Amino acid sequence: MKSLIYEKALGGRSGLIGMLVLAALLLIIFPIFLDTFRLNLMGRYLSLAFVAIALVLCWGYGGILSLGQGVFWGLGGYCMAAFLKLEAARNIANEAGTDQINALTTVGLPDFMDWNQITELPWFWYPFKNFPLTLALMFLIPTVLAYIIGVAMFKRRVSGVYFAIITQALCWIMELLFVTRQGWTGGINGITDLRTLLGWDFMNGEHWTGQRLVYFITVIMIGVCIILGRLILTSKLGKLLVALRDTEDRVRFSGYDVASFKTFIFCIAAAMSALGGGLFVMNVGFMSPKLVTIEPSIYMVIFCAVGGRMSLIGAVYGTLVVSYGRTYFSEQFPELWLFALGGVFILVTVIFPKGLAGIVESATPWLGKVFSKTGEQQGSQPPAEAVGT
Amino acid sequence: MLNVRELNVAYGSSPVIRGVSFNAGKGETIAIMGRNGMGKTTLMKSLIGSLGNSGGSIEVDGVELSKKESYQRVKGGLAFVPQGRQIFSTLSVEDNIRTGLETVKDRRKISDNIYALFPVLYDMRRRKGGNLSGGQQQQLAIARALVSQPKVLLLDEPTEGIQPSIIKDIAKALNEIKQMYDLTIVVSEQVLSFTMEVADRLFVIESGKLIHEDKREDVQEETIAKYLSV
Amino acid sequence: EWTNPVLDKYPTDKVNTTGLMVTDTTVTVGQLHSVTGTMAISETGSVEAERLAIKQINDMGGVLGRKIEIIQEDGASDWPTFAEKARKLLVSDKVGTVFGCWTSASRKAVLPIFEKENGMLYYPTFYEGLEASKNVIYTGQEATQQILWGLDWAHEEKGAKTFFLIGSDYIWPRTSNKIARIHIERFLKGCKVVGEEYYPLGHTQFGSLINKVKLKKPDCIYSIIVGGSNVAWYKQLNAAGITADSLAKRGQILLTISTTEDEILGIGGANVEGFYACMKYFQSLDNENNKKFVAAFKEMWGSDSVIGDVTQAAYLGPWLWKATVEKAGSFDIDAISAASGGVEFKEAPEGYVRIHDTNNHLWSKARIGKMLANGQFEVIAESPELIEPNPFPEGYK
Amino acid sequence: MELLAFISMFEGYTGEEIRAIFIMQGFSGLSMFSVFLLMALGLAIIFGQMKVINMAHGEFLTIGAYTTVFISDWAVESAPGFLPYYFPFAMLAAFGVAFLMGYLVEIGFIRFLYKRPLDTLLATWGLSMILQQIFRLTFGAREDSAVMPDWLMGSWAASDMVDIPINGMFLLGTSIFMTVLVWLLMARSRWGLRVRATVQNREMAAATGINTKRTDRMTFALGCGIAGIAGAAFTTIGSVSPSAGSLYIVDTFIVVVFGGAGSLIGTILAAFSIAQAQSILEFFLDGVLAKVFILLTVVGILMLRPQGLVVSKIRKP
Amino acid sequence: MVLPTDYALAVENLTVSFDGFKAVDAVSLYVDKGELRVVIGPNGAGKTTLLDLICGKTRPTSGSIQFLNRELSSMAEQKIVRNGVGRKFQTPSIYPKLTVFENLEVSFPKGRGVWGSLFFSRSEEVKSRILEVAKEIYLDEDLDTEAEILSHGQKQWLEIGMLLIANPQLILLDEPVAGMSVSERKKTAELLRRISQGRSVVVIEHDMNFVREIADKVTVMHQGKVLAEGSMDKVENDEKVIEVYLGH
Ligand SMILES: Nc1ncnc2c1ncn2[C@@H]1O[C@H](COP(=O)(O)OP(=O)(O)OP(=O)(O)O)[C@@H](O)[C@H]1O
Ligand SMILES: Nc1ncnc2c1ncn2[C@@H]1O[C@H](COP(=O)(O)OP(=O)(O)OP(=O)(O)O)[C@@H](O)[C@H]1O
Ligand SMILES: NC(N)=O
Ligand SMILES: [Mg+2]
Ligand SMILES: [Mg+2]
Repeated sequence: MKSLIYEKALGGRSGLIGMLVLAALLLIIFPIFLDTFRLNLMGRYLSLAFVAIALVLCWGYGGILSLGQGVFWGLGGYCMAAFLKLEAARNIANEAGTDQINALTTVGLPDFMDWNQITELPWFWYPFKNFPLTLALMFLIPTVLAYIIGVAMFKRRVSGVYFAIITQALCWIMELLFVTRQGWTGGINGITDLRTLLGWDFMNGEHWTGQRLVYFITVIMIGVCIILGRLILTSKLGKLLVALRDTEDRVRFSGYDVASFKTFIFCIAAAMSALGGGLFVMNVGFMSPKLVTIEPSIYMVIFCAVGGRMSLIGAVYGTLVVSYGRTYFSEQFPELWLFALGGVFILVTVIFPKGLAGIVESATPWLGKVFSKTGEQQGSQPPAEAVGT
Repeated sequence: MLNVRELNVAYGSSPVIRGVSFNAGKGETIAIMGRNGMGKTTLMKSLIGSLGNSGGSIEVDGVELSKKESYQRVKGGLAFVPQGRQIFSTLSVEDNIRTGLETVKDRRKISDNIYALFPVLYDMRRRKGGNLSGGQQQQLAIARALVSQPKVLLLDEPTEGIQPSIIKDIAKALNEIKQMYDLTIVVSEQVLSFTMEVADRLFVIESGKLIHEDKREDVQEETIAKYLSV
Repeated sequence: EWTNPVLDKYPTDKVNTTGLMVTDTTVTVGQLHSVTGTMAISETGSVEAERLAIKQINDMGGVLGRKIEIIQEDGASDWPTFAEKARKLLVSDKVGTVFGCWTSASRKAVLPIFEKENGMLYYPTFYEGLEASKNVIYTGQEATQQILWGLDWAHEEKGAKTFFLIGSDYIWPRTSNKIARIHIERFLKGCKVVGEEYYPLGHTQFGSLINKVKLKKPDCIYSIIVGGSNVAWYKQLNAAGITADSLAKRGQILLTISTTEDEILGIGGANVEGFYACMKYFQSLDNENNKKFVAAFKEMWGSDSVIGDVTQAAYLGPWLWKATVEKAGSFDIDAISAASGGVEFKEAPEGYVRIHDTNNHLWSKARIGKMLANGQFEVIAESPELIEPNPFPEGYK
Repeated sequence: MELLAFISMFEGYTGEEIRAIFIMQGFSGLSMFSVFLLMALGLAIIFGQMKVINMAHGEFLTIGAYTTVFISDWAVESAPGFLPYYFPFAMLAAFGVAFLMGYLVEIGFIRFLYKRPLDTLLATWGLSMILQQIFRLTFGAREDSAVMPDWLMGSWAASDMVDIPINGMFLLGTSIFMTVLVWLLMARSRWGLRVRATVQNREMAAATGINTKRTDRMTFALGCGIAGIAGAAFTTIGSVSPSAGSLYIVDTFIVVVFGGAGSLIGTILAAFSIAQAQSILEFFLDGVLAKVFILLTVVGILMLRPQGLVVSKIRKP
Repeated sequence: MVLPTDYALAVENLTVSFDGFKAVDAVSLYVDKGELRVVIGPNGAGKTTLLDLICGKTRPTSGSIQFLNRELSSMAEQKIVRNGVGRKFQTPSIYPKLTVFENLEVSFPKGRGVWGSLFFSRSEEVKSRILEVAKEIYLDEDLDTEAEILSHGQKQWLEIGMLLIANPQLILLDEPVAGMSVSERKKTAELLRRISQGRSVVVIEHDMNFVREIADKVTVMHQGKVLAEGSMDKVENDEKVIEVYLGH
């Protein structure tokens, strides 16, 4: 039992230290030194880190590069947003003092439906009136979608670049649907103006009970995902993932149903991403289809790559560094920040294919272990040197 | 014709070829014998330039090639039949052979000699290289090397996975080619019987060093067997 | 070293009771537009116009004796980024006001933040209405101000009876077309809509749409295509043989409310010559205010630059804010919000504008321009009076 | 539901009108096909052959378009007499500039990534950001477009109802010409043989005497150059802005993957079927639903045929 | 309808064609329980393809493959494995990044489902079985070595061990001694003789000395068909076999 928790979940001594360092940073240093605005920004970034962690599992270890991970993230976010929007609509209906509102909106209907001449709540919105059901759907919808995609693709042995491009196409389909079915989804505006959850004013920036609490919940959930990831990776399933990434046929001829393993890890990744999406909505108070488009999905892969695609903890740092870098550079050098960011991507892939985790590892082997320990050997990324002589 | 001096090759920090020197005259066939993992392939690859060498020299016909890229070495007269054949699997048999024509003037025409030597390739010339069986691919690989009209032909375990009769054919073909073109051949092998048919001289490689040399006439089965067994 | 000439009259602790970034000599404002991404095309003009206005105000001595300083943020055509930057401007930078946004989507994303943090936004774009926040001054037209008068013109002056409504697929074109459809079907005698189509922002393949238009032969092609898509749309129309001349032969016209001088710069005047647009402002407006404005704009941003409707509306923002602050004698948001009603700007390039007493939109005129080969408009009609803004129009629901 | 819409579409039209519409829709499908094909040709080489997932492919297209705009602007200002003839030169220049840029990029970092194809996606994404920003700083964020010579404008009235756009025919011509050229180059030339051998096994190709580094560089650059030509051709139907290329990139990848990477015939088939389906569906559904429908179909077919429409059957070792 | 038989493997009338080319053409082959069968034949005769068909990597055009009276020809690969068929590929196919121990552990026939593998634990039973197999394949000293750095011969053995640990009833080996040295060949022959006790083994080989050492019975294939079958002596002296395969 002790070994289960200590060795597997926490990754032994070095893994534990890595977790503690991260926890200290996120739970102590950030909250003390950052103002609410910056802390909230971190919360927002962290809600993307869920996807990066998910990508470590399915891409770094499973070799499944999904360029549509934002879809799952987005579905999670939309589920949460749907619930919050209905609550917001009820609030407005309750508070409705002005004649204007009464005269011009349908009571209890989300505002954007009203703008789109929808007069009655569509049937598939009904489940989102109920919070537990919403939470369940937030995980279920993306996971079931991932399951369908997984079964369909992995059984047919679609892999590598093909899988990547197909998931990208799916991402596009999703974007088109979300953007154009405006009456149902808020279209390109997204679902905005979300403030309370079951009466809890989570957008409140002043008090510990508002945005800061959301931040802490986000951090705790990150921890849960990392531990879950470690448990998976240290199990036999984790080893099989690495094995099938490198030599898929051998795994199949050892009697394993490769497709079901891939589907499993893809579903786990989808569920984790969805959690991130839900928390994102809590951090920012709205959901936007811009985040379900192709570009953010690629960013998510980049977070993962920068952090080190084989490192769960690295994924968190990768997300924070790139996102913060993006914000910082765009504030400081609005003209030049894209050069910096683009340059970093090229540099990381060409010179540091193992990402931050790899850099730390090679700089200080001991620290590197702390940083990237997942109970699994470091991956088989070929070295970056030039081909041939 | 081929003159190798103090060749050193390493993977990262671990040396695999350590100070190998030998020469092979015009029209001579030499064999490098050795067990698995002793460095035969590494030696061959560094001769053709797929692997960089960290010291030493490789001269073909008096021209120093050890600092040149692969393709320049081919122009300098080397040709290579790799272990595992390395056929271009999506190219047709014909196109596979044609890749070897880089060094010659007419880059379209495949000489009839080649097909005479390997008739099966003619029958299969439109088929994709990847769909050939192992033995067929081996013949294709040799053909691909020969069409470049090399001065020195390097063969890495050409009998691996080949049926007995074709091993005999290959031995015959090599001897013919040698006669025909006055070709220098370096062949790495584990199978003694084949080696004895083609080689004029034998070397034994162990842990990256040439530790033994014999003329064919002087070879004693026991000595070689000693080196070749574990 | 700048000293504030009116500091005695307006001491900082009086004009700023809520901790905004106002000092004895400066007031900091935010500018929040996309300078990267797909919307940069349209928003660049707004950035430039606001900068020009601020420079001119500073040259005149600033606001309440304080020089305006700018913190500019890039919304990067990404609504979540807009929200993030809006919050930064309000919470971290505590700016006095923000000039910004272009698309309705970006406005919707920042609106809750402006309301929550009690900030002020001057929003320059023609938009769909259905909104009247005390934290936003809408310096562009809402739907009724742009649409109704234009349709009436098409019907009465050009005899249009059948209309084909076309738009980019988001809330502004959709809402505008909704209002247009209701107006056509309810208020214009014997008129009807023969088609309604939407394409995603950035769409570039209009072959099928053009064929549908050809088939339906509407008297009026009513276009609300936004941003970069415009270029493909007009070029392909042209290539398919639909030009103003060919339309005129059959008694048809093309009327748009989304194509300004900015877009024509990209399309090329030759491709659009003879089509009509309904706006409140054209660069070619012949009045003294506008001549000065155009000259100043070109001096600051180059003689090649053009000015579209939204660009002009953006120019109004800083001036209206200055007037309101001076009227209120305070930078406080609540004071500004309370004082906004009735604030006028007589030097407006479009002629004259005034903030509505209750709904924070502007009274302004509507005009029809005919596109010329040189990328400018010839103004051929103008509403006689200022049109009252009515963001929640009765009878159009 | 949609079926109903489908049928009701035809209400109130004469047979002649409907025939004319089908012809025009067919042609608009053809010009979409040309667009797809031109875009996909370069990528079929870079991605289909070299396996480099070049997310910056769209930006090379943009380079070509800006080159054309630049030359057109120059002609307008300095050599109006040249205006009717400039376009072919602009296409050549577009090829040249994009080729050169591709050449440099290959030397810069692509060459380090041949063994890690998925990683090329990330690096080229970075490249695309950088290129877009360069465009933005050089040409401004606004849309630009080239002035078209008169012979490229207007349409040919095949009948009273049917107008065939001239720029559409020009596009079609260009894309057919380029396709034949690429096919000859890849399948018939010595150079093509080098490319095919190199991309399959660099080490072995070098050992047969092929200068693989040069081949790689030239191949990548050629793919980029073709994207440049596509960019030039597009100025006839659309405009260029810094982010214009990103509009096309996903479509292009889907065409190449759907056709079966590595197969030129497949690419042509894919471009044709996607374009025609899109064009026909678009007429009856709205454009977005048509797109969604087609993407879903493509994804569905790819699941049944994971290697794309045209597969070259090679057994795995 | 195929009737039940006593054979471990009964291949009947098996045909596969690639675009019209019949790589395996109406082959019938019966292997007894406990038999070690060697398949020889010219390059391109269809030997590897035959193994591909049996283990499900390639699907037959027609014909049947009965293994212990179960039809394999439409079974998923992993099902075939779970039914007791192990396949070794021509080039060693192991997990290079895992240690010898882990290679064997991953091949252990428990925890093959998703959930099973998630909760699989390294019990004493597992450990002792791994040790047992490692001894058999001469790798008990190298349990902690990363498979990547094993010698070629050892990799081949490891792959055989990965099959053994699942205790299959039929083992298919494609050229197991290719690239091995003389002494490694000897040890492999021993190993094969040992493991064929109580199970059936089908081996493809070109090394006649090796074949002579291990074969119970030899099948010769040629151009997709069975050319001859019988004891090594009989086959070796068959004029047709000499003609197409052994050479004069
Ligand atoms: N890419 C590599 N990286 C590190 N070490 C290697 C690499 N390739 C080979 N080696 C090592 O170099 C040594 C020599 O290998 P080489 O392939 O040259 O042997 P060989 O004599 O050709 O063996 P075989 O008969 O199996 O072909 C071996 O110990 C091998 O493990
Ligand atoms: N997928 C395929 N498409 C076309 N032809 C194929 C395919 N697979 C195999 N072949 C052909 O089938 C024949 C049999 O091949 P196979 O690999 O089974 O031979 P083999 O007996 O194993 O030969 P070797 O001893 O050389 O390994 C060969 O001629 C080969 O070219
Ligand atoms: N408000 C607009 N035009 O988006
Ligand atoms: Mg070797
Ligand atoms: Mg075989």
